Amino acid sequence: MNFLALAGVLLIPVLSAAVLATLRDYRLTARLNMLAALLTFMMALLLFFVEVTPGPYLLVDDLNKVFIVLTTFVGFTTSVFSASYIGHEIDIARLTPTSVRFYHAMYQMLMFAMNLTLIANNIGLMWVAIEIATLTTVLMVGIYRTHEALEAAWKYFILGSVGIALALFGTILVYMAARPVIGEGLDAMVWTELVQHAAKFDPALLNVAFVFLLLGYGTKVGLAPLHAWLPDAHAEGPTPISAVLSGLLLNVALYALLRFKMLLALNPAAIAPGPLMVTMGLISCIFAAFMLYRRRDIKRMFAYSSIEHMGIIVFAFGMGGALANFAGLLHMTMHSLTKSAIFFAVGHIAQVKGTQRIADVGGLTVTNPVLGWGLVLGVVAIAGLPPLGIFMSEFLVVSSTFARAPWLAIALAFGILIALGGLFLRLNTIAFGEPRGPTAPAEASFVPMFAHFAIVLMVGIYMPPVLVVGFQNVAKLLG
Amino acid sequence: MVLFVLACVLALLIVAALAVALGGRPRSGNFVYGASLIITLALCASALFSLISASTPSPVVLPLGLPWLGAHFRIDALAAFFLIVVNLGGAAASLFALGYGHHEESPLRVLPFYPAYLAGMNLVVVADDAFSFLVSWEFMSLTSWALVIAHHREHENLRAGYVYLLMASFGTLALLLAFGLLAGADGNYAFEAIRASRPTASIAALVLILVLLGAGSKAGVVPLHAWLPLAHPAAPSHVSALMSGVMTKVAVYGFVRIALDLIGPPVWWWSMLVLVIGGITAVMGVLYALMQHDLKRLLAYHTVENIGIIYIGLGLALAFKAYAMDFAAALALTAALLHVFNHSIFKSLLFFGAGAVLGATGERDMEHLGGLIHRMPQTAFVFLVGCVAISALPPLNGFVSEWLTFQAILLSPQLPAWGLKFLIPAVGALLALSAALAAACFVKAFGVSFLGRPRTPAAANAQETDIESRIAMFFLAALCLLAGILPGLFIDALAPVSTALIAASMPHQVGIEWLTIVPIAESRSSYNGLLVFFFVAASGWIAAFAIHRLASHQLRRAPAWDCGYPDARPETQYTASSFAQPIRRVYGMSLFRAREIGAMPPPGAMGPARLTVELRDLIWDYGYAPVASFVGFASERLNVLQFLTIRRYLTLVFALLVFLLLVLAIWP
Amino acid sequence: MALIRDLGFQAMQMLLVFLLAPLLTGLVRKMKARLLRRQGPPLLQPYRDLIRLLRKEVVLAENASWLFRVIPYIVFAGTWVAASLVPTFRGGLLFSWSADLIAIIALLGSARFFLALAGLDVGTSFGGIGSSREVMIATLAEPAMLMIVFTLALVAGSTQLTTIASYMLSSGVGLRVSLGLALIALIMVAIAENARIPIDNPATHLELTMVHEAMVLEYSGRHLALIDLSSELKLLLYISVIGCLFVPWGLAVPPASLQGIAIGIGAYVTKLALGGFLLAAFETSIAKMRVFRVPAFLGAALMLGLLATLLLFVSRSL
Amino acid sequence: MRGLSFDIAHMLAGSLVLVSFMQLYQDRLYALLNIFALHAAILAASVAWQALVQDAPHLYLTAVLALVFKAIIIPTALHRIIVRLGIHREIETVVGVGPTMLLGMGLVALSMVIMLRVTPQADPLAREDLAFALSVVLLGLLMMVTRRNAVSQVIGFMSLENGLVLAATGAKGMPLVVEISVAFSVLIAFIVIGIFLFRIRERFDTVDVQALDRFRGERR
Repeated sequence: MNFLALAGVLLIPVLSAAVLATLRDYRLTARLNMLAALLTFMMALLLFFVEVTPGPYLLVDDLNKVFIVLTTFVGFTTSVFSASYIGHEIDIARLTPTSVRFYHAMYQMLMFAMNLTLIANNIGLMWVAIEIATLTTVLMVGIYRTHEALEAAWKYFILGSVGIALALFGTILVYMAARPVIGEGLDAMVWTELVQHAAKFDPALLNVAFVFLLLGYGTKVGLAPLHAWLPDAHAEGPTPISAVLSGLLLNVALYALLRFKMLLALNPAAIAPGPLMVTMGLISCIFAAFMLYRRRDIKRMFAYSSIEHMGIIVFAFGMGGALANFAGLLHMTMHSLTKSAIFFAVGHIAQVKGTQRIADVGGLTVTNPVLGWGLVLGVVAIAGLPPLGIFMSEFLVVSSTFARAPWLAIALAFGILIALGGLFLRLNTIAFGEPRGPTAPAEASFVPMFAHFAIVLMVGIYMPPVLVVGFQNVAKLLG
Repeated sequence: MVLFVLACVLALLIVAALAVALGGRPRSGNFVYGASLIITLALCASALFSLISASTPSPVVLPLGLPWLGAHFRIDALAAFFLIVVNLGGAAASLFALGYGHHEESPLRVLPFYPAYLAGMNLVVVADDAFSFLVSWEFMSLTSWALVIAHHREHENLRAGYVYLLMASFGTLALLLAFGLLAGADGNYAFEAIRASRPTASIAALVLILVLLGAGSKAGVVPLHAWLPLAHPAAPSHVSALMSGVMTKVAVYGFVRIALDLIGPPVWWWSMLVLVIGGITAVMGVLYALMQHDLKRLLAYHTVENIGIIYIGLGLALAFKAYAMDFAAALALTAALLHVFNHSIFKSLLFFGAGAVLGATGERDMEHLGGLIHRMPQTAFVFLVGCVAISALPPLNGFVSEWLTFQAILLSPQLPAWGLKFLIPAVGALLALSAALAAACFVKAFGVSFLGRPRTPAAANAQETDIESRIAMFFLAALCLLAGILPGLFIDALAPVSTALIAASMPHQVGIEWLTIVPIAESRSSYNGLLVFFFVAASGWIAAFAIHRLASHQLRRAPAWDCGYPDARPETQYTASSFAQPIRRVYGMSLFRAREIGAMPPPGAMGPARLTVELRDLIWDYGYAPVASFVGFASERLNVLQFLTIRRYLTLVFALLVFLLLVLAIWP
Repeated sequence: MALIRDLGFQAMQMLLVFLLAPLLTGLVRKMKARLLRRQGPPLLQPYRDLIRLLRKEVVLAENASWLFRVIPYIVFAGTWVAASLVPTFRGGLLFSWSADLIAIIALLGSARFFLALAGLDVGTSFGGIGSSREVMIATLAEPAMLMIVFTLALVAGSTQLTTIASYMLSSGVGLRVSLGLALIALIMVAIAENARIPIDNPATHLELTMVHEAMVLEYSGRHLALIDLSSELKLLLYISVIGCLFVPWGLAVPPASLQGIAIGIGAYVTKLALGGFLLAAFETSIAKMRVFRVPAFLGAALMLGLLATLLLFVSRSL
Repeated sequence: MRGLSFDIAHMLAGSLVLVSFMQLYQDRLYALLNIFALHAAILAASVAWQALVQDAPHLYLTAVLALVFKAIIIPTALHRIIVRLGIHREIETVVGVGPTMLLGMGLVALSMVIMLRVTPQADPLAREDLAFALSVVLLGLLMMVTRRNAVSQVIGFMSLENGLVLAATGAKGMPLVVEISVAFSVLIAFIVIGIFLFRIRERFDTVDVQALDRFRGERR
């Protein structure tokens, strides 16, 4: 039974991708896409209740159990959103039916790649899965075939491939470090083996490996100097893809980075990964916060907000310690739920107002109240204001850091405050004031958006114990 | 008791949710305000009961909030007192809103957030661990931000909301850092644990400075006050009454809870910091108020002055506590808390009056009002009572708390610290100056807007407000008079609070005959509000009776004498800026760079001469504008990074890789 | 029995104050005329003016509100109560425990508050000039007065007038610099508060100079009588405060015999006459100041008061 | 035998680094393509030699794969693209050849220093191989950074991937899965690039990355 669940999580997306590639009518494929995503989510839920012995290729432990469920859930809600989104895009002829068939297939391939990354035990397999995820998203970002979309896709491809190449080199170095201790062949690539013997690896090799891995997977996480692809990919790609990119792909890349951080944490001779991650996290948080002020495109603004939040998360994991790690894990889940919900709202806004330029969108709470207040709730959540979940994680990170390293906490708080300023400066023009642009009511599904906000609000007030226990022992694991 | 309060808070949140559901229908306003009125009254009664019965505080832990900590709630004497203040203001505002609410043109933007705002404030006072304290603190700011931008069509309301939210978040982050310090690295955030672990002197000092930033910015202490006069007038009047009268008090609660309760024994130089800030806030606040001609902005700026007075009281309490002069500390703390209570009453009353005027005339600018006493006699009377109370004039409550603060100042020569010996007289002078300026400010506010002749048609045919508003205002006016006449009752009610915080309280007042209040000793000083009021009333009655019997009764109406050339045009009257002109010449030249530019028409031309007054807000120009321009400058410079070519991005990646490899190469 | 006796003394005090006030003003006017080698109005002229005004009819402005008609009574009541709380011939009055020096100043403050409102009520520019200047003067005079009260309270250890007076009588006070400064500040504040020459000219109706007169321009008949009486009472109050605090000799101690009371009244009357004479002499010897130099004058008073308080804060003996 | 096999592997890896240097030197597209073909050929030889030394038959497959695709098919395809786009005459280096070569030398020195810190008990072949692989990767990255033309950037990227294959084959006993996947991804990557080039060609009439940049999103 347990193997069935594991297989299901991988096979359903692959098979559905193949089936979707053949069908023509986009309404059917959209519904099939939703069905497949729902089934995968069911399988992922199964994983929660079943004990899976880690095989050479696949592994299910506390760390990825939560992320598998999160990824498949957000994948499902995004598919629900993309059904109505794609339907509308075809009505206004921004997408041709053929490319949509191609789109749904790629969507399922992306789901397969992300699930594979999460449950891969073999670091090589994990790298391949991320490579597939990058390639599929590159194709989907370029789906609109406009100049900006192509430029964004090309930039994403070049930077992504260079990042992936560096990550591969890092993986090879890890293998080289493991080979004298564990012996040749498959075992030297299996993560569970690596964790047991990490203390005996050659520290110098591990350091170089971690540098390459940090840069390789760091590019996929969107940390500051390596972030260039993220804003354009979000702005020019279709909104469901921005939601998946921001909500899931960044988390998956960071998950891979965390796997390797565990290795390094276990080897005392190697350099401590903490300070490296803290500096990169801080730089990207403050940098992205300042970039929010000059944005004129709504999706690009929220892309920078994702960079800022990834900076905070990497900062939290860099700080280490049970409290900060717990906060980092919580922040990852909350951020992916909130950011994808915001992108659902932004998608509908772009469709209703026919443009993504902030200057042309105004008085949303007057013309489409539900959408407007949904966006306000989203921005309130992403800015880290209470009742919602992100405040709890920011509270834990800032207060636990202040006791140990006051200046870092002050810098982080400064970054959060600047980001809040930028977000609300733009929200004032978008959601309030005199309505601008067309005022047709948006016929769209708000269910996924408000479902996400409900979960974030619930976790902000009362965290279910199963989530707490899961995060706590992972936090100890992360060191 | 705590569970009852939490149940009421939950009820308020449910009312808020219902308000969203049935927001559209016309009667929804009455439902929401009626429900919150009932709930706040219940809360106020239970808090009063728990304060008087001084029952032992029984903490309650709910499984919400931080998973391993849970949410702690506790009502001790301090919390009970502030619960009374919050819910009294809330009840009055809800009663006022029952009538005033009909003016609201977009009820759906006000109704859902109003009960949530009340719930947030109650939660802050009841919270007993850092996380739930900060969650309710920021939830309070969030709901009030939503209320401030209820009229989002005017751009300056949006700007006010934006500045407000930024300052609120700055305050919350400061408090967050303070709690981070108090809780330590392993994060025991419960107030019990914080009290148990005594922080070292340096940490305590840093926490105090952070709390001054955090709670101070929410209360509106001078350098951090800039958002208050923007945000408070922007909200609907009953909400601005709540914000000015009640939210600033919750901010004072936050400061008292941390500075006097959690940090532990104070160091003497802390009080110098608080006193200096209090003194400057008091004088600057009232000077700003004097320069305004928008009624609600004037009241908002004046809140800053009263917060200054409260902080002076708290500073004195800290100073006395540092030298273990417990009786003096109890006197100073009771003075400050009594002023908290008094201010929440008369500031709400004044904002209701301003709201009634706004509702009747649609005008907030005093230059467009005038002569309202004829059209709105009852509102005028009640507003007059509020003005007399806030100017700290004898029969009413404003004078009592100011008198107690003066008595506390007179006790301070025994403090050995040299710094305090020079600082306290100066702060005493500042307090006296701000009291006198307050009287000037409210002569202007009442005189220009209610007396004289109506300056615009809107003021000419204003109608008296509805009955609920008047009931609320008369209730608060009566409370002002009661607190002024029988201060002994209120001082004894505050005794458990000061015993909780300073382990000493003022001598028992009710026992003293003739209901006089004696702060320290009979010989030292005493004041009897009732007797003074009775004495003045009696002598006034005697004079009236004597004149009624002896003097003539004839009375003739005629055009105003005006030294022989009567000019009935309203323009000849004194306006708000002309009334403040002498004071502006005295104080305004240096503080606001006030300049009067007279534009005379060219000789022979028949155009009118124009006199414009130019005021500059130095704190905004040198405090807030540079920060905004820095952020703009930084974001402009960094924006270049968005428009590089792919090759340059690759260079970035390449440079980072080479740098990290170099670090590895040089690593020891 | 003691209660009735105290009530009797309190009533006597109120009556004495009520009667002597116009006499004092008449005395001052007489003295000034004499110094200017003029005949001057008879001593009892103020009484005749008051009676004349009481009989005349009241001419009210069209848009004067109910407040305009109530204010004279409030102002008179406030000033009269304040005057009757200051010990004149005998300390330890019954009601003196209900309000100390700060409360008395505040009572005068509320009287001034309502008077300023009266100025604004009719909506003439003169009322506005009077009120705005009066209020500006008050913003400096009141803090100076409070600083003087601080000085006295720090010296005598209490803000109760009777306690201060008895302390001043006792040997413990000695010659102190701070008390000297306080006396000068108190005199300056008294001149400003009573609208005497350097600040405001009580006799003139010249628009540019008048402050107090401008506020009461629109009053007539019985209302004007009350206003004049209360300003006379205020002058008497300030002189009796100076007398009681700085020249306390002759003040009867509470369990005083009849003979003590007589000495007290005699001393008090002589103090009033001396005060009136000094005021008249001072007024004739100085010209009126421009209105915008008044803040400098009162600022000096505030600084003196602050300096005095500072000295006392620094050391007990100064 | 031990010494000879090590020397030959060492010589092949060294020559790969040398060819990477030659690539940096070129500023004509045609010459660049030919050098890249040579680069791929040497890689194939090195992989084949590693297969012989480690007697791991699967490496032969990779060597053939590398030779056929990277040495023959890709250069010819790129050659035809260059002719169709008519961009063979442009000189598009960003930094002069001198400084680029100096920077290359620095990078190789850096990778040597880093790899020398690896403890000697790991067999020397792995250490040497890694040093060379790291230098090829860094040189490939340097080439991408100093070229404006999209095609030359792609070639830089390809030489970077060659470095990876060298490192992968250097690691004895690395399971086959990785090698195939490396090749697999290179192929996919190349196809995608091709599609893009054509699409880019179809849209912008030129392949100069500079032209692409004018269409950046959100005009400044």
